Amino acid sequence: QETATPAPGGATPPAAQKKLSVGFSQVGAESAWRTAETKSIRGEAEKRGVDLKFADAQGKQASQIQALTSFIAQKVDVIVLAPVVETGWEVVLTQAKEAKIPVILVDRGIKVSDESLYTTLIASDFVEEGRMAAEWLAKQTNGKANIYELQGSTGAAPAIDRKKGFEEALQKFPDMKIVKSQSADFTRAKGKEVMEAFIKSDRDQIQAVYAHNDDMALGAIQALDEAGMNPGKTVTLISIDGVKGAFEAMVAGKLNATVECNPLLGPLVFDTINKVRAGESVPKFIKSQDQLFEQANAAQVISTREY
Amino acid sequence: MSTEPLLAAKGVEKRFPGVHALAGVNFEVRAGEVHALMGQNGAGKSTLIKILTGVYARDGGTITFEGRDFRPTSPGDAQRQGISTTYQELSLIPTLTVAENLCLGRAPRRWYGIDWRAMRRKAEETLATFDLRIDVTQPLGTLSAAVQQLVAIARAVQTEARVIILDEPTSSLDSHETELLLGIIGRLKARGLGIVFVTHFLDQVYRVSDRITVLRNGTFVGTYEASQLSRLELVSQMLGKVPEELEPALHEHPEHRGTPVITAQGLERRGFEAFDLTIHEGEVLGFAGLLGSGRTEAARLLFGADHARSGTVNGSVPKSPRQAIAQGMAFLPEDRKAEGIFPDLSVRENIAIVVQRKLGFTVSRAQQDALAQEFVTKLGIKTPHIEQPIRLLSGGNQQKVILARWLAYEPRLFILDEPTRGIDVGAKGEIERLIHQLSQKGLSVLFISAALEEVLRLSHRIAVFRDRKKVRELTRTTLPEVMEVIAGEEPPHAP
Amino acid sequence: MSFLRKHITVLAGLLAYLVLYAIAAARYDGFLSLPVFINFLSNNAVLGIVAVGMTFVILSGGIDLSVGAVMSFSSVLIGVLIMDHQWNVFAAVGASLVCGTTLGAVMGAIIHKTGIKPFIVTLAGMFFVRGLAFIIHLESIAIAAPQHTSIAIMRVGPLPVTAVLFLTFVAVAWYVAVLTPFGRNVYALGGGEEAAMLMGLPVQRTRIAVYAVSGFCASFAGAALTFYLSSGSHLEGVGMELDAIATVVIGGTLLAGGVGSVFGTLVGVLMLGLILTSITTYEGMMSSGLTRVAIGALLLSFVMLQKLLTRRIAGAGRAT
Amino acid sequence: MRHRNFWPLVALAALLVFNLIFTTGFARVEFRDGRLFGTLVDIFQNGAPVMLLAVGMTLVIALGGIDLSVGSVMALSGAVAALLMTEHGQSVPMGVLAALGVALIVGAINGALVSYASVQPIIVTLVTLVMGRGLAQALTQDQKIRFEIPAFEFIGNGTVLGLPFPVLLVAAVAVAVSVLLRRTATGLYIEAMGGNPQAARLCGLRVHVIRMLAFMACALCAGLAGLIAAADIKEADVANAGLYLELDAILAVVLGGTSLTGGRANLVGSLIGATFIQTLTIMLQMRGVITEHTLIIKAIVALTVCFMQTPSFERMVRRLRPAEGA
Ligand SMILES: Nc1ncnc2c1ncn2[C@@H]1O[C@H](COP(=O)(O)OP(=O)(O)OP(=O)(O)O)[C@@H](O)[C@H]1O
Ligand SMILES: Nc1ncnc2c1ncn2[C@@H]1O[C@H](COP(=O)(O)OP(=O)(O)OP(=O)(O)O)[C@@H](O)[C@H]1O
Ligand SMILES: [Mg+2]
Ligand SMILES: [Mg+2]
Repeated sequence: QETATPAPGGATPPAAQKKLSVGFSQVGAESAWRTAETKSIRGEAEKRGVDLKFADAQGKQASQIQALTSFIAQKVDVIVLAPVVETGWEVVLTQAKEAKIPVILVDRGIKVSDESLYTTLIASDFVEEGRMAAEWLAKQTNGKANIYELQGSTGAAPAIDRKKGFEEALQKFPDMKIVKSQSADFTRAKGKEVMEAFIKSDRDQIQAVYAHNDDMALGAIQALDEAGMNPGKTVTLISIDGVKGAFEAMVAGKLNATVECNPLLGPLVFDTINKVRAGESVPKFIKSQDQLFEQANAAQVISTREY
Repeated sequence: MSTEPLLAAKGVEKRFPGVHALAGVNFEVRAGEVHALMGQNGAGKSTLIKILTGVYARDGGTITFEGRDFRPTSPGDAQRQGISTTYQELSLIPTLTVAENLCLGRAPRRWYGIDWRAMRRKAEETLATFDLRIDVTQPLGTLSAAVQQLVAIARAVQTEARVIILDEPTSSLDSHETELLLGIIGRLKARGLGIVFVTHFLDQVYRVSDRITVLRNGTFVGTYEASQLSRLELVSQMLGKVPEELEPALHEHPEHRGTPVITAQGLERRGFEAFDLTIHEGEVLGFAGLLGSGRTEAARLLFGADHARSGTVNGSVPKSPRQAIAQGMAFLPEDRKAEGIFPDLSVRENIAIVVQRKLGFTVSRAQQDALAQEFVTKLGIKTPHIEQPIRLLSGGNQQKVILARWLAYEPRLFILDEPTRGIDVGAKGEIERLIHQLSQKGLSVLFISAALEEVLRLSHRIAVFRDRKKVRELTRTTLPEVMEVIAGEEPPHAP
Repeated sequence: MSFLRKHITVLAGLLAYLVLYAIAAARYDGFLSLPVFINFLSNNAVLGIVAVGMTFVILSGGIDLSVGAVMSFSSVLIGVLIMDHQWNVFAAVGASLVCGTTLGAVMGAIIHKTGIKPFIVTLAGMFFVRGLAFIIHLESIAIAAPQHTSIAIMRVGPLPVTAVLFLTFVAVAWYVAVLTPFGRNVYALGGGEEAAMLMGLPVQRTRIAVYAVSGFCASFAGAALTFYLSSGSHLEGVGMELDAIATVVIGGTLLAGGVGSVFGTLVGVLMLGLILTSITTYEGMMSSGLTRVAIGALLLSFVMLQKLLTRRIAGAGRAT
Repeated sequence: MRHRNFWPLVALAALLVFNLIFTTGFARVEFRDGRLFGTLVDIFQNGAPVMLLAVGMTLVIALGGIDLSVGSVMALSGAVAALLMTEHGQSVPMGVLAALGVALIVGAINGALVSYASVQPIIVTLVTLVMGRGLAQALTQDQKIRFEIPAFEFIGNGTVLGLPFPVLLVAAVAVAVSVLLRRTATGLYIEAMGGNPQAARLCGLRVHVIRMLAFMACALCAGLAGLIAAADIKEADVANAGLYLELDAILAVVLGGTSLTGGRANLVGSLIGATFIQTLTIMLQMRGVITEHTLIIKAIVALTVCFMQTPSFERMVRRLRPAEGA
């Protein structure tokens, strides 16, 4: 059996002499955002002397289900799950429920018929993020803009929800329209490539760019720069996530705003675990603090950015 | 024998890019007749057969089978209608067992599916008629070319067909198996089947055939009663000219010994007894033996193609063909398709591949072109141009290309495993002459052939193999003597 | 030829599997238990069913890259039919099987009729089917229908329904491969296409059937997926074609075709499952990168061990 | 006989003509800030990594092998270069050389396992596909590495005489490989081995060495592609660099007419294939086609182009021609 680093004397969980054991099933390490999340949860576990069993699913749901099954077999106290997709969790979560192991979802919700299968969800609201982005953009452009959208991976929940929220909010602004919308797979390279294609076909009409994550926006900025188009000035860019690179771009005046989607969930997760184990009731959806940053306040926050 | 044709083709046309393979060919076979189809390499024999059996679609002409118009859509279709064929290039599945190759498509069945035990029994029985007693559950690909050929023949003759077509069935068989096959052909003929027989061995043609059709360059020359066509006439019809006289026994001085070129000592591998061998400059050494006696195996050991358990060649352990080639050896394998040709490469590249080592790292097209052109002319290789992929050449011409590949390299010892396999009379004579010339110039040749007369005619010395063991070396010998040694019917001797 | 010699790669694979399983059992608590093993069967059932179909394709000398997409498509289709159109579960599964089989057959027909290489046809098929799946439903879809759930939680003895399906597929496929003329024709086709044609075997029919079988298996795997996950998922199929090919090939089937067996595929599937599970969940490595390195290293050591054992046993076999 | 690149070229030309007429902005090429600028340039610039992969892949496929690990090698080489230049303060040439060195090592491992251990290429390179990216992730601790090193960025973004540097790099590599294929013995040997490995051994070719060479050349191309990809976005993105590009590369090679069974290399065809794929991608992006449809269009177009190279298409054309005349 694997054991984590020995517990430092510090904060002990209220419930037991025995070390708290937590199983954490992570999706993988496909983005900086996710690595930051993993780091935050691992760091917090170490700090609090929790025995954290970590399973990297390499992006496969089957692996996550196996990980959960083995956590249940190993009788962990709590399961933390960052689900790779929203569906398909009924069976394994029922097992967890039967074994009386509370399940805490992080960063994305799931669709199950029985809400009691998980204890709580700690995450940002993707739809809300999209909405915030749209409203800010409308304000910034006085409700009138040709928008080019860089979508995340086709079929991925954040991509779908961020698009949905954004479009919903745009309803109120008849002069704001999405001219083109293409998937750029959440990556910088693709973001640049797709932006280049947009520039070549619609160069002078591009007034605003909305990217589902910062990486794609950074790629787009590069494309705009190379085309001599002045990102941040003639073209307004807004993206989501709030990674360090985005703040640097804002300080440089190239990115206009980013909606933070905070991956540093560690403290919140373990606080919640403690509450659950102490028998306190917790809300079904704990929204992590999402905040919109603009160029104006970017410089102050940039030093505090960890990822 | 009836005179009504069973299968008749009239004015058949076939064009390939750059080649008019068949131009108005007529051919027919009657019930109870053996009809030989003759012609030089590339004359169009195999192409005609492939058209008769639905492999290729014809570009013109008519074919009737039992009086009705006949347009087979695939070999399977032709088979179902009663025409059973062995093709020139072995058409069996090397990865499947012998038994399955015999029974594929008509395996014995029971309620639960294929009856493997019955299949095995059936296969053993079928092969027994060819005096072949082998483990039928081994993959076919592990067996020698000759055995594979027998299996293919057995497959063709065991079906309920009315016409049986055999395209060069005897090319790698030795006399015993050939005898058996000719016997079987006789029995089939007596049962009233029509048999089409392609071979380059004139003896066999005259032994069994009733009529002979000759093709030349894709054109129809004529159909003759075998009894009314002399050998000389036949050959001149095929070549389109009166052939030069074949030299008789080439070697008047069998004791001829130059300095040793290759000396092998104690070469051995699992199940193959250690043997010594010395080949001298300018000498032709023949290997004789029955099917499976180990001639090919011995040659491969010498060449480093198979791993020897112990023993040396010219003082060093043979490690790889590369090393052997560096020592001046060349090797023409018996299985052309599996080990000889590079199917997609052009004739030029197939010829240049070995000698390129000598020509240097950078390729000069002009040099390769000249080389290829030279050998195409010298060996009479029939190809539209030297850039033709070799797989599109006829079997015999492929063989000549491989010969050219090694001749270009100018080796000191040329190991020829069945070099005349599938080669027409004219070319066979040329190859024999070539071997003779080479040996005169000081090149040594190791010559393996299923045709004993050929071995005898060419060799200064003959090594006889039996049961994967070298049993004797003979000089100044005669056919009966060699046959006795091969059969193992003479008392043991001191080497 | 002895049984040993004939089935040497599969036996060596099995042996190597046992060795690695033993090592894992010694290393992790509770690894050596029936429930854990059954978990292996059910967790890898979807991949396994796909791989069974892939075995036929590879045996015939072809390749099918569309399986992952077809599997996803079929699971999403079942989800849509059940959830959005209130179909009966069996009708939905039936419809997806018809679609999958047809897609496979069409690809087979294109391969045979046009002579385009299977790699390309099925790669195009993969793109096509994936696009189709997104069109019928953009997101993965949760399936919550009582009838469907009751099947999903069904067990036969200790075995969950997916594991039963997998084992059934292996058994049936073994029967088809070894005891039916179709199965033997597949081997012949892989051993030499031209020869098979010249021998008069039904090459066209066999080839189209092989891809239809693969499509059938893939869509059936999609159905199994819906029972396993209670959802139709776009994600699970991504990259599955490579996993399926890998399991078939490490099971001893030659990529060139003609040689191999369905049991080898079973061993291959179990092996891949063992490697992934032990590394990603039991070992609990802290770095995603090292996890991958370990997976690769284990896979390689399995293949090498299998080679070594094959050589050993083959040597021993010849001596006796 | 038509030239073997005839139909791939026709397909590419048709696609280009379609775009020049119907896709707005496609035809525009300007000269700005000392560089050419326009979609036609983008096709080559963005397509450079896939073109490089296709060039290397052509060698391996002609040899009768396949290399699935190229995408991972890209990630690895980008990561190594970025790490050395940022965290270890090495110079740009050092970073580049080390990255290419690592790529060569992966290629050598591939070749050695295929050749000396006779494991099937697809398995070997699948293992290196998994391990290569894993190693890159482990080296970078799952982080993206950003950098601002103009000298290095030149590899992805620089221009020489107005032409993008990656394009020149591809051209140089392609010329080198085509000389290797057509003007040296090694090229002949590679094709021979793909056609009939047994015969190649009997002809005294150093089969192991040649296999190693081909796999190493392929990995080297992948390493270069990885450098371009990283330099282009000023970031080594281990998780995404080169992801699934092996399939694009193989597709390009096959679209170009090289048979997957080996035996013949068609380098120009592979380049045409890669250009075709990139043109199609950019066209779909410019026209704002949604992903679902993109997938389906790609499928149909790829099939059509391959169909154009088959004998059955040739027969169809021949049958149609008299009809046209009438
Ligand atoms: N598929 C093909 N494509 C192009 N040319 C071909 C093809 N098949 C045969 N040919 C050519 O047609 C001619 C006749 O070949 P065929 O194989 O029928 O000769 P053959 O009489 O059987 O000769 P051999 O005695 O050498 O077997 C040859 O010139 C050959 O190169
Ligand atoms: N690698 C091998 N391992 C075991 N037995 C072998 C091997 N290679 C050949 N044999 C067997 O050795 C015997 C000798 O085969 P070989 O091919 O050398 O015979 P041959 O004299 O050339 O006859 P032919 O070519 O006419 O069949 C055959 O029975 C063959 O099955
Ligand atoms: Mg012939
Ligand atoms: Mg022999």
